[in-house]
Amino acid sequence: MSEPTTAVETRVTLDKKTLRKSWWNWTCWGQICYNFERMMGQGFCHSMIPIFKKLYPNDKEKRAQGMTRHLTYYNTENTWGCLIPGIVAAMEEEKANGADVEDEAISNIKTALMGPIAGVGDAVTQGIVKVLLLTIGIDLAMKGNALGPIFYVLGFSAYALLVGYTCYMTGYKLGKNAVVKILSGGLIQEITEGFGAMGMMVLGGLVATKIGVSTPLSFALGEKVTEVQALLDQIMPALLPLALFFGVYALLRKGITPMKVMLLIFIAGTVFSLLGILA
Amino acid sequence: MSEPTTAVETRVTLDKKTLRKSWWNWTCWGQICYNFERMMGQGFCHSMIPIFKKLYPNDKEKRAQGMTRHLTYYNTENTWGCLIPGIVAAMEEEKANGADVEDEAISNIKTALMGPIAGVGDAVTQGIVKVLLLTIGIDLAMKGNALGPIFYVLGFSAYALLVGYTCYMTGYKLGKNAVVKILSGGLIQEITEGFGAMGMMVLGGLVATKIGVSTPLSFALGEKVTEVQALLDQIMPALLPLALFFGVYALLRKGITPMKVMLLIFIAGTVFSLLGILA
Amino acid sequence: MSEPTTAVETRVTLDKKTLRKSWWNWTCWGQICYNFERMMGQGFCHSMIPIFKKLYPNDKEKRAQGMTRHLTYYNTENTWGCLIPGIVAAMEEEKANGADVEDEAISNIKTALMGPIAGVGDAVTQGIVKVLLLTIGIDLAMKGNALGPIFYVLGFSAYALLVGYTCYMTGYKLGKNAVVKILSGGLIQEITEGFGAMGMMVLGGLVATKIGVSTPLSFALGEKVTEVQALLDQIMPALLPLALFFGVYALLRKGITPMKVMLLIFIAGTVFSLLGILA
Amino acid sequence: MQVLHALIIALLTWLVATACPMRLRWSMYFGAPLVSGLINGLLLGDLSYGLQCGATVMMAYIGLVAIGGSLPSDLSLAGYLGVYMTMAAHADPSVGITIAVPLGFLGILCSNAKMALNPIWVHRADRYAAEGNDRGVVAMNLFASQIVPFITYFIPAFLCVLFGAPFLEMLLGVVPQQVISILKLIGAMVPALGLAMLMNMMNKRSTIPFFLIGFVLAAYLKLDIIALAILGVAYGILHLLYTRKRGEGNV
Amino acid sequence: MQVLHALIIALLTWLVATACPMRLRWSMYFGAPLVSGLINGLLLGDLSYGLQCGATVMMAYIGLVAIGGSLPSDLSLAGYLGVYMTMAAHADPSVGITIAVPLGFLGILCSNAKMALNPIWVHRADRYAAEGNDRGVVAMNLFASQIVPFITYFIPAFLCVLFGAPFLEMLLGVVPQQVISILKLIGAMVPALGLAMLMNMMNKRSTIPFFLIGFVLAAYLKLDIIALAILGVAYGILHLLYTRKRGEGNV
Amino acid sequence: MQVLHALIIALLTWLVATACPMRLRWSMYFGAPLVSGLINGLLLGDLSYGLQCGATVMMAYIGLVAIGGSLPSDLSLAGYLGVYMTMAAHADPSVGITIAVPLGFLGILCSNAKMALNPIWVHRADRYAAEGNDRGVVAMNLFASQIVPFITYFIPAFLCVLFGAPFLEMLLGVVPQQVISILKLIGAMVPALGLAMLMNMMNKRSTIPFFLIGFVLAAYLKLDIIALAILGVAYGILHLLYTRKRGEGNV
Ligand SMILES: OC[C@H]1O[C@H](O)[C@@H](O)[C@@H](O)[C@@H]1O
Ligand SMILES: OC[C@H]1O[C@H](O)[C@@H](O)[C@@H](O)[C@@H]1O
Ligand SMILES: OC[C@H]1O[C@H](O)[C@@H](O)[C@@H](O)[C@@H]1O
Repeated sequence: MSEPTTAVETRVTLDKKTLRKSWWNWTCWGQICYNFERMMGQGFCHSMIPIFKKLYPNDKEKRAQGMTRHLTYYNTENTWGCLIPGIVAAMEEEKANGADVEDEAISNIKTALMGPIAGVGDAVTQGIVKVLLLTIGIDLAMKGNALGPIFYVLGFSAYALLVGYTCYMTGYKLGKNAVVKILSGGLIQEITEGFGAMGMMVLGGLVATKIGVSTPLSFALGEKVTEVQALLDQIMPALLPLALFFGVYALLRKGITPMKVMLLIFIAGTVFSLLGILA
Repeated sequence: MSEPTTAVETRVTLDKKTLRKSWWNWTCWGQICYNFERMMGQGFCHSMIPIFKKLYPNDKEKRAQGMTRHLTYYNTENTWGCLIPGIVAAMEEEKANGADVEDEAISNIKTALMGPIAGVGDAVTQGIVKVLLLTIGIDLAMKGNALGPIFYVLGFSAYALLVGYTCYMTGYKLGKNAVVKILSGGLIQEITEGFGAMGMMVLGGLVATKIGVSTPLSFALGEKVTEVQALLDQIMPALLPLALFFGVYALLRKGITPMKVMLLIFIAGTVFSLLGILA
Repeated sequence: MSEPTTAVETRVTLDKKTLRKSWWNWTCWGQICYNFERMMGQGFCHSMIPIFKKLYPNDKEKRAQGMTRHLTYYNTENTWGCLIPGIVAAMEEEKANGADVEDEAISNIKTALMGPIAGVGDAVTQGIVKVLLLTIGIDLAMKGNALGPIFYVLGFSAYALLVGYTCYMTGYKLGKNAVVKILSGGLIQEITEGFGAMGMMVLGGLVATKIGVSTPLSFALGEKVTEVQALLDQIMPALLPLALFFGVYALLRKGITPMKVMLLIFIAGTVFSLLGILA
Repeated sequence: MQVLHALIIALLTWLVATACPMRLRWSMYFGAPLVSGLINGLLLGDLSYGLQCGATVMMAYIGLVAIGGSLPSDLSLAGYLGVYMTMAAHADPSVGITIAVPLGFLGILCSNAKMALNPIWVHRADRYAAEGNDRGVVAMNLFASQIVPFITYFIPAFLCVLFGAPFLEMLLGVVPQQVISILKLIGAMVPALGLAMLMNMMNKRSTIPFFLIGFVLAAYLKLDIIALAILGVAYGILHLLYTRKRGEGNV
Repeated sequence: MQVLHALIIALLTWLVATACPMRLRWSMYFGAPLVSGLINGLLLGDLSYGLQCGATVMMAYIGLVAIGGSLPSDLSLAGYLGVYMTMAAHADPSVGITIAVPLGFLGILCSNAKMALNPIWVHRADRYAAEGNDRGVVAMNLFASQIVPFITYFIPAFLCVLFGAPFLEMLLGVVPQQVISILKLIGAMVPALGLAMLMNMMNKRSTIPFFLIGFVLAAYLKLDIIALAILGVAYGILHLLYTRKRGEGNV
Repeated sequence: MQVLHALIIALLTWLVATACPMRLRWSMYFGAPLVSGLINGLLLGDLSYGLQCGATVMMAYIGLVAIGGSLPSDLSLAGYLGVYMTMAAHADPSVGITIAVPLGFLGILCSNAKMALNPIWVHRADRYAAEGNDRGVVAMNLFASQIVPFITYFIPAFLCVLFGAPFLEMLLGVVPQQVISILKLIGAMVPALGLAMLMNMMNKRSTIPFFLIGFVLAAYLKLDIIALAILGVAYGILHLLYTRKRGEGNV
């Protein structure tokens, strides 16, 4: 700012082509190496590679730092989640041009947004759009119309590409304009609060409906047989799913890795199934 | 304020009689020249005429300005809406006595309040009071009791007169006491926020229940007949009414006049009915 | 603070034993002299006696003042309500040690907290815990298992003792740490707002379900018989209970004593029952 | 005698539809079939039959709401003329609805004609106001405004009653069934305009969420208006509390 | 033997109604019929029959709540005496309710007598407190308070068990059916007092909206207490968050 | 010919499960049975039968959600292989579900094997990144990641198609019914992990109340996801409005 002349000389801007490449990488290969340790972290890094190539064409060291910076834990919904690499691209651009963007700020944005956006995105993409398109597709196919599956695949792809592309580019613009605001915390705060509330609401609904655990236990004393599940339902519907959810959540909070939790679920599932306690 | 002696000399106050006349004009003739361009605007102006006669007995010019000021677009529920001419009467009085009440402030109050009060008022008057009184009236009439209709007409009139009169006078007092507050925006803000929330809630409910549009479409491929309406209901109940509502709302937002929208509805209704798409 | 040496010399601290005694008195004898005038006031005073004996071993006058201070109107749920004597114990300790704790502050805390805590506590203790334990107890007893009643009594007692003890001690700690905060009003404000919202919500639900008043009236004109209760239900479910509730509430607000209201209920119940208006 | 009856019914139809004092108008309008049952019962000398007819037709309209000036059906014609025609035909009360309903839909045309043409007088009133001529303004409001409605409400109602069923049949005969279906659909669509105008008038963006909440509660959980109004009061107060400026302190 | 039995039941009725430690009292009170089934089963030597009777009567009272000291029905009399009388008559467990319920309603009188007369001892306690006489205060609380309940609970229960069904019938015979209906209605009305006292104590105007929300959710959507409590926690936290002073920062 | 068919199905199963571009993958994955019905219909020359089978199996999975990487059932195996096996057996479309569902549960194993072993490549990528070797990073992401899935998805699918029903029966025979039940339970439990991870990621304490509200609305009042999403938007906006800093002014 104080030395605009030199700054102008060296300023690197991300062109449309680079942004498109980055988006494309994300949208194609973001989840290909999905794993319990970093989830989509490697995919996110992959999507940033074109950005770093453009920003630091001659600085291998900087590229290395950048890639390492983005190989961390990351997970979100894929479509609406395109917003995040878009914002990050803008921040990396600012950073490369000398703005005071700390690594932490970038990582904070990612961490703050990935949860709420996953909540909202999963609800919309899997809960609404997918179900609607499938309903129509199945209806057509049932009647012997080959357009059913085709309509579904094309429709869903179109949705994913359009929303994803728009979100990436919107994210980039948002990042460019609001980088100061974002850094000062105001905007992330607001977005995460608003999206967070919505995401949490849907999450509560998903817990109540998508964890299909129940107990086949019943006990008979004399002639009358009592189903334990019926007793539980009287207390509260979806009590077991809620309990399981909070159990797993507590484990995660304690720092147990998802990988280990998955193992525990395998063990618990096996034991409870064999004992006839859960089904 | 700085010259109290002269001010006191010329101060004109609205007496009970004038206020009653103004209320009466409103409550009788507020909607008699109802029209798409200004809705109840002319009626509102009519209700202000006694006020101006009192405030500017010898100043035709001021009366002319006043009437013109209130011939603008205006629409609200009639009963609870009496609050607004009451408040406005107080503001006109202040203005006539030299207070710094700009035309804009008066028009702002009207615009800010008419919507929320219509929402709340319609819900209470048409949605609750009317339905309750009618229920009883019908019940009596069904049993051959001539008191049925009489009870209904008297009951509803009593409600309208009592609530209306009280609201007008309350409005006037509110305006007198709070004219400063109102001008500073605090009170309008609060009323529109609070009433607005309630009105909007009821409005959402009315959209879901009072727009009776559905589709008679169905398609059969092979032997199975699918009702399109059933499909839509699965997606969301009252989907067509909601869509129609937002369509019309979008038109209004674009500045299309209600008159033209009505015309469009006539055309669309004709076309969709003939094509068998809607019913 | 400015003269720590002397302060330390004379500082009296409440030891665990005293606190336990106070809690025990409350939890055993808090409601034994229950009455319309002061409700649990005498019980509360009883629970404070060990505290005063400890704080003012040689000052009868102070003990007398203390006891009088706590013979006032008091009523709350017994279990969660242990929080309040806990907090008050801490405040009395501060007061005895010279802190500037006015009588009013102490009485404010009691008044502010007793309502919300009763609301929440009644919902949890009577609405949830009791019902759950009874469901299981009845189930067992129905099958001839003597453990049913035993399980229920032990379970409920364990709940009451554990929650009550914890609440008392938590209250004491809260009071010790936060005595300044409490005095400044922040904490009470927050607790009463939060608990108040929850308590009120449950209260609304209890009004809708636990006041079992309905009308057996019906009228027949010609052949058709109309049940008045059915008409009322169409207007709003639980309309009579709501009306009765607000009636009683209005009486209390007007300062009519609970005793007199109870008398009124006896009279009204008798009259309405004999006239066949309510049942 | 028949002329007198025709005059009474036609007057009522017209006055209640547009001309008489708003407050009275409202009760007479929203309860038109009920009131008509009483009046026609008295005029035709069979009160109990009249009340039956009126109450029966009324039931079809108990939930009708006129919001933002949008009428899903014209109750004045449906009520005053419809109930009369039913009784003149000595039809069963339940038949009343089949006569009243198409009349109500035709009435949408009458009402909209008025709404569309009245701006003529408003513009005149503009001129009078600018001149400070308050009598002119009042005259436009009270009298000029009645020209169109007199033609669209009074005249057909008068002729129908005078010439009876044949005339009505002719009238309805001119209008094919298809038109009635169209008008019925329009009647179902028209409340969208009133509601949208209302929404447009409530121009605070911050209250839009409550629209969504109200919609879900009514559409999914079938809460009625009373329940929504209670919740509306509750949420409204909270909204006020949460959005009011801090400085003013808490309640 | 019968005297012993009468003593045990009468003691239980009295102690649980008012005298024994609050905590124990609560479980023994809210579960009175259940507990009574066990005890009478043991005393009468037919445990399984006792449990049946107790559990059956208990079911009628599972939803009873005593709020703000307002009893819709006295569970102590209904439970301890009611279940005993049922078993003494060798009646079917399902008959137990018809015996227990009127006793519960009569119990409202006993409970209210206590509530009305106890202020006598409170005023004495005031005097003792002013004198710094803590023993006096304690004596009022523990012992004086039991005089009325002893008369209204212990004595009738004792006599009923001792002289059996005839005595109970006489007792209930004195009380015509009409009185039971009246007491039943009073029992239904009384919770309004407790709830209103609670509302009166929650003197923050800002939380009234939640009352309305809770009412609608329970009355229209039939949500039970557990659901309301969960929603209450949720709304309570939000309310706290939205009304807390800005300065303290967000959570 | 059979080899070609086996190749196509095995490739699809593998690619859709893990390898092909995410966007395409998603539609092909969540709609696997439907798509499989079309493809196998074409390959086996009975399009209408294929569509029937695909649509029927699809219905069982219409509500499946994969959240936080947690699969309640593997749709790729269930869809591509399951529908093929059904058609190869000329079974009724409704039988398809009984074939597809156990395959879907077995698929949980394949998916979790990948998730568990892929960290190997991530650690290599760490090293390459530190060296600034972006080709290495890309290679790990695109190719190394496919080793495990190729073994767990491609090979069994290929063999099943090639050797047909006997092989599948052998395969499923090796796996006793009990294992299928276990996997079914695991499939029902696993979404808890995904949802908990999501909750863990949304680490704002201030939004937890909305979780409770959503839970009650879905569990007690049976609101579906669309309704919750609408309410979520409404509450989300209000939450934003109520918690935003005062200074910025109201909307
Ligand atoms: O909606 C407000 C208001 O609009 C118009 O004036 C009429 O339809 C009234 O019935 C209604 O109350
Ligand atoms: O309502 C608070 C409280 O009031 C009284 O003390 C009793 O009825 C208790 O059962 C109740 O918990
Ligand atoms: O929950 C966010 C996200 O998690 C994983 O990436 C997958 O399960 C996706 O389907 C999901 O959208």
